[in-house]
Parts: sequence; C-alpha cells; structure tokens
Amino acid sequence: MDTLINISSALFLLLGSFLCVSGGVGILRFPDFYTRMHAVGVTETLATAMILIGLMLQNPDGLVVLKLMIILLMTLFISPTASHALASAAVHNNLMPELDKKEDNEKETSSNS
Amino acid sequence: MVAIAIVRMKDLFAVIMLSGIYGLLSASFFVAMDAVDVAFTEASVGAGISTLLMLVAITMTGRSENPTRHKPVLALAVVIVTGSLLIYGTLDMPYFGLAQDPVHLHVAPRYINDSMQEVGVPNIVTSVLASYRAFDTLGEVVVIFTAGMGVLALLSVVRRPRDIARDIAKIDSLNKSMHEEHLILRIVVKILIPFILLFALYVQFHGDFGPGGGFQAGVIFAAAIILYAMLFGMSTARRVINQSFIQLFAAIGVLLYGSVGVISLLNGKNFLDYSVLSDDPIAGQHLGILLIELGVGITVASVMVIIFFNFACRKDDQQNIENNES
Amino acid sequence: MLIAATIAILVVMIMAIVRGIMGPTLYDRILAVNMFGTKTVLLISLLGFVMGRPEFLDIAIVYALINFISVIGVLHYSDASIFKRSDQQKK
Amino acid sequence: MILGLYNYWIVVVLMMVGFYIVIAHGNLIKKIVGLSIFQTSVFIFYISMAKVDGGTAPILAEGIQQYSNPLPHVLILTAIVVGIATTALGLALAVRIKEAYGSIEEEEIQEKDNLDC
Amino acid sequence: MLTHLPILQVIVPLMAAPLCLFLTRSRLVWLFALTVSGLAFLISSLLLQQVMNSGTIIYTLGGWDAPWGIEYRIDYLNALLLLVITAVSTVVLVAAHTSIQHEIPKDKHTLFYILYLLSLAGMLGIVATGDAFNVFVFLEISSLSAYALIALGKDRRALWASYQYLIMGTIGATFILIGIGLMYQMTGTLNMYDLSQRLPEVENSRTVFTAFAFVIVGVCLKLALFPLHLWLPNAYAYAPSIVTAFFAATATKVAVYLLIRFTFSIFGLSFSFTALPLQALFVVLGLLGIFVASFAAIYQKNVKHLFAYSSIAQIGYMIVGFSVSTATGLTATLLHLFNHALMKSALFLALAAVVYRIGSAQLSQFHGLGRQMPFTMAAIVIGGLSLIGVPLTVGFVSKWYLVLATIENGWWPVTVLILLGSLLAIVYVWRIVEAAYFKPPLAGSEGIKEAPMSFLIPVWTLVIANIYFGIDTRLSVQVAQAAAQSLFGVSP
Repeated sequence: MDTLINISSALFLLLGSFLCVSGGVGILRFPDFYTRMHAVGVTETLATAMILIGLMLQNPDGLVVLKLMIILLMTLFISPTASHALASAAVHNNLMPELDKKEDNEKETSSNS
Repeated sequence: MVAIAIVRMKDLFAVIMLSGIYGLLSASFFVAMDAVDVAFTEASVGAGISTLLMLVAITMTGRSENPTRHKPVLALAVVIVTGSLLIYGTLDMPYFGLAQDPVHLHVAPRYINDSMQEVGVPNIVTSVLASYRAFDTLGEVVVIFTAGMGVLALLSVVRRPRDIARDIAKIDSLNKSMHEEHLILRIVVKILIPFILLFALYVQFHGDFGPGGGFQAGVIFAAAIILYAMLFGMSTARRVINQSFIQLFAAIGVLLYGSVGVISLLNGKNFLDYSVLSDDPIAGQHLGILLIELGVGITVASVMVIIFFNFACRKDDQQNIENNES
Repeated sequence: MLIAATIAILVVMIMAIVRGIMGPTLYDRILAVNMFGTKTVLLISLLGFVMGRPEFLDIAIVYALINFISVIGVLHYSDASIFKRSDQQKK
Repeated sequence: MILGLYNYWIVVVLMMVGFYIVIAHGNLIKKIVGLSIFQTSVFIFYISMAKVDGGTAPILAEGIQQYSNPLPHVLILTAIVVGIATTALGLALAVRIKEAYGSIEEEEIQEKDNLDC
Repeated sequence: MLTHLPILQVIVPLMAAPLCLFLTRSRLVWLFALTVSGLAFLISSLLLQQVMNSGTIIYTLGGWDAPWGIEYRIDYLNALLLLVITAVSTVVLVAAHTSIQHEIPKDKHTLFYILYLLSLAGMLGIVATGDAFNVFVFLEISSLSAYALIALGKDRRALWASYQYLIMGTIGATFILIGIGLMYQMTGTLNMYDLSQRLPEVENSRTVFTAFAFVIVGVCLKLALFPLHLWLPNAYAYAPSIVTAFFAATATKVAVYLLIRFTFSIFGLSFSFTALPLQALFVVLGLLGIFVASFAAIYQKNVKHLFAYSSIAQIGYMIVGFSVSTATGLTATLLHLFNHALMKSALFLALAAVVYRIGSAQLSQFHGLGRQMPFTMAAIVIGGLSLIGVPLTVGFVSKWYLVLATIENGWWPVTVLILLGSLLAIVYVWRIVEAAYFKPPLAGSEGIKEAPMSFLIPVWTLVIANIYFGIDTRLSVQVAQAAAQSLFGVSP
C-alpha cells in the first residue's frame, strides 16, 4: 500500500512537472498573445492540481492535506478567472490575434510608446 | 535572481510588472532561507500592495519615461565605489551559513533556547517581535500610521455634497452595468471574499504557532477590501466603508498597542512588560502578544485601506475633471 | 522526486521571466506575472516538503491570493490607462 | 573562500542595481521602484546572514535541533513595513508633483522651478 | 512614576498623536498638542535633573535585559538633546495655530498636528534609545512625518523639495541600515553599549571598517554635511514656516547627535579617528561647508533660503568642533548645537511672523519692515547678531569655545578660517538689516501691522533665552562639558 502511494505520488508529480514545462515552452515559443495564453491557461490548472495531489499523497496528515485542498480550490477558482479576465481585457482593448504581420507591428509600437 | 537586474526599461508598466516578479522572487528566496514570516510579509507587500500602489500611481502620472539620463557617468561612479566598498567589506565576513558565526552565538541562542519557557510561544519570530523587541514593533506600527497620515495629508480631497450625489448616481449606473461587465469576476470574488477575511483572521490568531501575525493578517484583510473596491467601484466601497471611521480605526490600533504598555506602567512594571496582565507570567505574555498583534493588525489593515482609497479617489477625481473639461 | 519537480518549476519560472522581460505587449507581461505567481505557489509548497516542514503552506495560500488580487488590479488599472490613451489619440 | 561569500556578492550586485536606478534615472516613479529594489536587497542581505546550514525555520517543533537565527527576521519584518511606508509616501508625492507640474521627469521639473524663481 | 520618565518622554507624544484624530476642532487639537509638548518638556527637564544627580539612567523596555531586549540609556548627551528638542517644539507650537491659518488648508490642520507630534516623538525616540536598530525605526518615523510636513507647504516647489528629501533621506536611512547589519554580523548584538564592548575584538576586520563608512555616510546625508546638503535649502524654504522653525532647530541636531553617538560611543574614539582619515576629511568638509554655504547665503533673494544656507554653514562649525576630537572641541560642538537651536528657531519663527503678515519671505518685500513690525525685526536682528557671534549672545559662547579648541590643538589656520566665516555671516545678516531699516517701505504696504501676540511671545522667549544663555553660561556649558567628558571616558 505504501509503495503504491509513493509511486502514484511520484507519477502525479512527474506529470505535473511535465505539464508545467510544456506550458513554459508554450509561453516562450508561441507566436502571439492568445496562443501563449492558451498554453499557459490550459496547462496551469491541471499541472497545479497534479502537483498538489502528488503532495497530498506524500503526507496524508490532516491539517496539511486541508491546506493543500484549500490551495487547490483556490487555484481552481482563480486561475481560470484570471485567464478569463486577461483575455477579455485584451479583446476589449483591440489586441488582435496575429493574423497580419503589419497590424501586429503597429500594436507593438503603440504599446511601447 | 540576477535576471531581474534588467529592470532598466523605459516602459514604466513593464518595470512595475518586473518589480512584482522581483518581490515574488525575493519572497521565495526568503522561504529557502528559512525566513517564513518574512516571506509571508514580503509576498503580500512586495508583490501585492506595493505593486498595486505603483500601478495606481502610474495611471495617474503616465507610463512612459523620458530617455534622457543625466550624469550617468557620475552615478555609475558612485555606484561602483559603494559597491566595491561593500565587496571589500564582505571579504572579512563570516562565511555564509556557518553555525559558528558571531551572529548565531551571542544574542540569538537565548531566544532559541529560552523563549519557550519565558514567553511560551512556539514561533520564535513572534516572541522576539512581540515581546523581547516589542518596542521596535510599536515603532513599526507608528511608522505605518505615519505613512497613512502622510498620504492623507497629501492626497485627501474634500468631498462636497455635489460629489456625494454624483457618487450615488454612479452607483446606480454601475449596478445596471454590473451584469454585463466583469460578471464572472464579480461572482467569483463575491464567493472568495468571505474566505479571504476568514483566512486573515486565521493568520492573525495563528501567528503564535506558525508563520503569520498582525501585520500579515492586516495586509490580507486590506487586500480583500481593495479587491472589493476594484471590482465594485470606489463609490460603492466608499459607501460601505466610511473614511473618517477607518481613520479612527487606525488610531485605535496604535492606541491599543500603546495602552498595553501603559497598563504595565500603571502596574509598576516597565513599559510593555506583559507579565502584569495575568497572574501567571506566561499567560500574561500570551495575552499581551495577542493584544498587541491585534493592535498591529487593525492599524495595518486600516492604513492600507486608507492609502489605497486615497490613491484611487484621487484618480477618480482626476478623471472626473478631465471628463468635465472635454 | 520532489527535487525533480522543484527543478522543473524553477526552469518554468525562468521561462516566465524571459517572457515577462521580452513580452511585446502588456498582456504578455501580465500573463507572465500571473504564471510566475502560480509557479511560486507550487514552488513554495514543494519547498516546504523538501525541507521537511510542510506546516508552512499558509504562505502558499497567501501567494495564491495575492497573485489573484494583483492580476485583477493590474487589469483594472491597465484598462483605465489604456482607455485614457486611446482618448488622447482620438484628439 | 569564494564559495563562502558568493551569496553576499549577489546581494551587493542587486543593491547596486537598485542604487543606480535611484541616482541615474530622472523619472520619479522609476526612482521609487529603484529605491524599493535597493531596500529589498538589503533585506535579502540580512536574511542570508541569518541562515544556518542544516537549520530550519525558527518555529519550535519536536525533534529539531538547529534553527536559523530569528533576530534578523524580526528586524526585516520591521524594515519591510518601513519600506512600504516610504514607497506609499513617495508615490503620493509623485502623484501630487504630477498634478502640480504636469510631469514626473526630474529635468522638466527643475526647468519649471528655474522659471519660477 | 519617576523611574519611568525615559519611556514617558517618547511615549507621551507618540500616543498623543493618534488621540488627536478623536478631537474634532482644530483649536482643541492645537491646545492638546501644546499640552503634550509642554509635558514632554517637563519630563526632559526632570530627566536632565536626574542625570545630573545620579548619572546615567538605564531603562529596560518590557523588562528584558539589555542585549536581548531594548534599553533606553540616558546620559548627559541624550538629556541635553531631549531638552533642546522639547523646548523648541513647545515654543514653536505656541505660534503654530496662528501661523498655519494662512499656510495650510483648513481640513488638514488636524493632520498637521498629528504629523508634528509624530515627528517630535520620532526625534525623541532616536535620541533616547540605546539600541542601534531602534534608532533606524524612529529615524523613519521622524523622517516620514517630516516629508509629509514639508509637502504641506503652499508652494508647489514644496512637493519637489519634499520628494528630493525623501529620496536622499531614504538612501541615508538604508545606508545606516546596511551599516547596522554589518555591525550586527560581526558582533551578534544590536545594543549600543554591548556593541561598544564587542567591537574592539573585531576592530581590524574590513567588515567593521565598511560598517563604519556606511553609517557615517548615512548620517551625513541626514546631517546635510556639505557635499550632501542639496536637499536642505529647498526643503526648509518651501515648508510651512512653523515646520521650518521646528526642523531647522532640531532635525539636523538629531543627526549630529547620531554622528557623535556612533563615532564616540559605539566605534570608540581610537577606532573612529584612525580607521579613516576622518579628522582631516571632516575639517575640510566642515570648512568648505561654512564658506560655500555662507557665500550662497549672501546671494539669496529669499530670506528663508538665506537662513537655510546659513544652517548648513552652522553645521560646518559643529563638524569642525567635532573633528578636533578633544573634549573642548566636543564641548564647543554641543554648545553650538544647543545655541544654534535657540537662534535658528527664533529666526525662523520671526520669519513665520513676517510671512503671516506679508505673505512672502522675499528679501525685496522686507523694505521698511523695521518700522512696521519693530518687535519682529528686532528679534531677527538679535538672532542675526547671535549667528555672527557678537558677545553677549549665545553665538559668541560657542564660537569662543570652538576657537579655544582649535587653538588648543594648534590649528591656527582653522581658527582664522572660522573667524573669516563669521565675517561672511555679517554680510548676509546686514543685507536683511539694510532692507528692513534703511529702505523706504514699499508702496501699498501701509496696512502691515506688528505680528500678533501669539508670535511675539514665543519669538521673544527665544530671543531672551538667546541673550540669557549668552550671559549666564553656567547651565549650558556645564552640561555640554559633562557630556563631552563622559564621551571621552573621563568622569566629570
């Protein structure tokens, strides 16, 4: 039983780390804001959940698990909300997905001015 | 860590974002260095409150920086001299992390070994903060209070009846538009805020046993209110929380702290000697720490709210003036 | 295993910083900060386990909260500043 | 020798970056950001002073022998508060200056002052 | 209650400040603040009495012994400083209510008094404490309230001056913090007395040297020593007049105190004056400060600016006395500290009265004021004479001791230069006298009356004190000598 928990915890952690890294690669490599946000938003929630569950399995102690649960709940609430707010703000302010190179350049100059 | 050394951008907005990251980074550094209480504070202050304040400030002052830099050579020279002096000073320093450093041998052992018997609080940081060096903490509270008063003196605007009427009109229009704008955010925040407040109370009273205490709790409490104010508009928040009321609260916090000291004076002991508060000295210490942490929490929360509200109101007023002009 | 996860998160944090510094638009930067924040939450909880004192998860909770609040705040105020600017451009 | 002190050196570099921003930049808000970086680096310096190898956070628990030094933590808690107080006041001043002068660049303000005199 | 005096000294104004928020009427707040300040004055004179009778007072806060807890340690030096600060604050507050009517918007009066009391408490805290870190905390209280107070000035340049002061002050405070950190790292203690015991063991390390350098630079920033003085003139000139009167007389004095405390008490005489070429450096900087600032003062158009530069010059005198590093030199510094507080507060308070009546402190507006405001102008003239160092005024006493100290040490050139510096003071004081007495009144200034009693009483109290302590020097000289000797380790 103990080994089973350990292995599953390790698995969760590994999966979580992998998702994190892929999100990180995504934020670096993707061409424009919306795709980057997609990469982060999708991986973030799951990766956090995975890692937290992995940690929970590591230490099945009352208060610690409770706190981890709170963190998990909070991230589940917060991170989609934040992504939503971010995206809607971006749309609201006419930031276009990268369809046309010229337009993007214009945006860049305006945001740096 | 050093990556943040590149905080030399022209766009102030980016600078502030990066300083937020810097706050988070240094906070995680503090955790790695075992300073959990400090990490707690730095996270809420460096990454939270000060970033927010800076943001509000730049919305009022504009975000771009002029490229002109005067006297960079002189500045660089001063910096290099200071830096090399410091490096020179480090050469004779005790090595990092050794347990035999003088720092760890002289005063600190008493805190580590005896504070449990003398103060009876597991969190040594709290016991040093609130008992051995309680006067420093009183000073800290007064510093915060001073800052609050200073911001008030600088930024407060006189509110005339006309403004209040306008506020009410604003709230009505907000209520109408509320269902279209930020709907999801508002609902989520409404759910979250009670939890945040609860958590602040937990931090406040759990400070004896784990990381946390009055200051951190105060900041979290204030953060909840600020969150509310941002999403539901300043006018609504101002109606919920009365300005002069909250100023009194800030004063009450300081007074609570001070009066604990005065009580020990009246009982013939030295200032801030908690043992008079109860028959049993340890229980007295406990009670004393609890009370002063409460004082700290109240002051910090109300001053943070004062500071933020004054910044935000100033901004609203500026915008109103602009609207009237155009 | 914990160490491996910690290292992975550190790597991602560095990536986020790079994006935060490069980030052509404002929203990229906000995104990077947000991501950095969540990664910090994870890092703190992992560090707690690595150091064998998992009681200190409170800090992680605070981080999650603060991160959320600051993202909302950033959006709130960046909106305002951008509206102002577009007005000026119209003039 | 070098390994024993590397930590302090990083801190010194950070401090100097902050300090440079304060001195060399003309933008008032930027100066305050620099100031807070400067202060934060000093905090890091204090905290790294407190670290003991193999020690853990100074919260008493069963079965732990070595704790880090709690005193610098306390000092820095106080200093952080002082830092935020200064930042808040500085920003408030910057806002007022913007209202009064219409600019937050050091040189422009200086020019306008000279005109006043 | 007598044993608790050291803490009451600080805690009374500290606690009174938030209490002000509960009082509604501005007049009430003023009376309250005045009472509190008077109480603090009473306490400080009692403290001086105690110190004179029974030597150094040690008071442990929270009942914890010194290296673990924080202690207050009052000796002659602290007691003298406490007395000066509280005395000036009380006298200045008497005039505050009238003076701020015109200079500060009505809704900010309460805040003004709160900040004033906080600043007072901060300075008292710096002086009274015996703990290095506690110094930093109270330094920040006093300087934060100072920034806000200066920014309350009517002119928009007050904001800019305050901002500059904030940046410089914070850099200074952070330097002090670094210095304290380095000291703590080498010794493991923060208590001043404990530090002075433990520092000699590690005296030769480079870290202690760096710590010393940082503390000195930080304090000098606060002190407005010559090359680092740039923030001071504007801050003094554009702050509300009352604030100027208060700060000119106290803020730099507190910094001088810190300098003395750190060099003499903590690092010890032998270290301080051997590790760095401090003596030569300070003499040169002090003299340069005297001359540059005096010349600058001569060319000022605004009288507030003029006296602000003269303050910098006076700091130069103190530093020269300090760097002589003999008991006589230090006595001269302390005397000058005491006397300068008296004369500058008198001068700036009189200026506040002028500003109250004519709304400006431009020299060109002073024409003919000698007839219109005879008492106020007479006060300014006596204060000016005191600045020059004419016999029968306090300025003479301290200059005399300073000259004595330099001659004792055989520094003839310095003596000559000090006397030359006094000649420059004659020039700038003369400009005011000329404008006020020998120029015809400006057109349209017929309506200007003598300042109200609420100004004249405090101004003349200070002026009379100026003359009294210039004639009867027993108290001030005795205390200053005792303080200087105790710092040199000689029992008085």
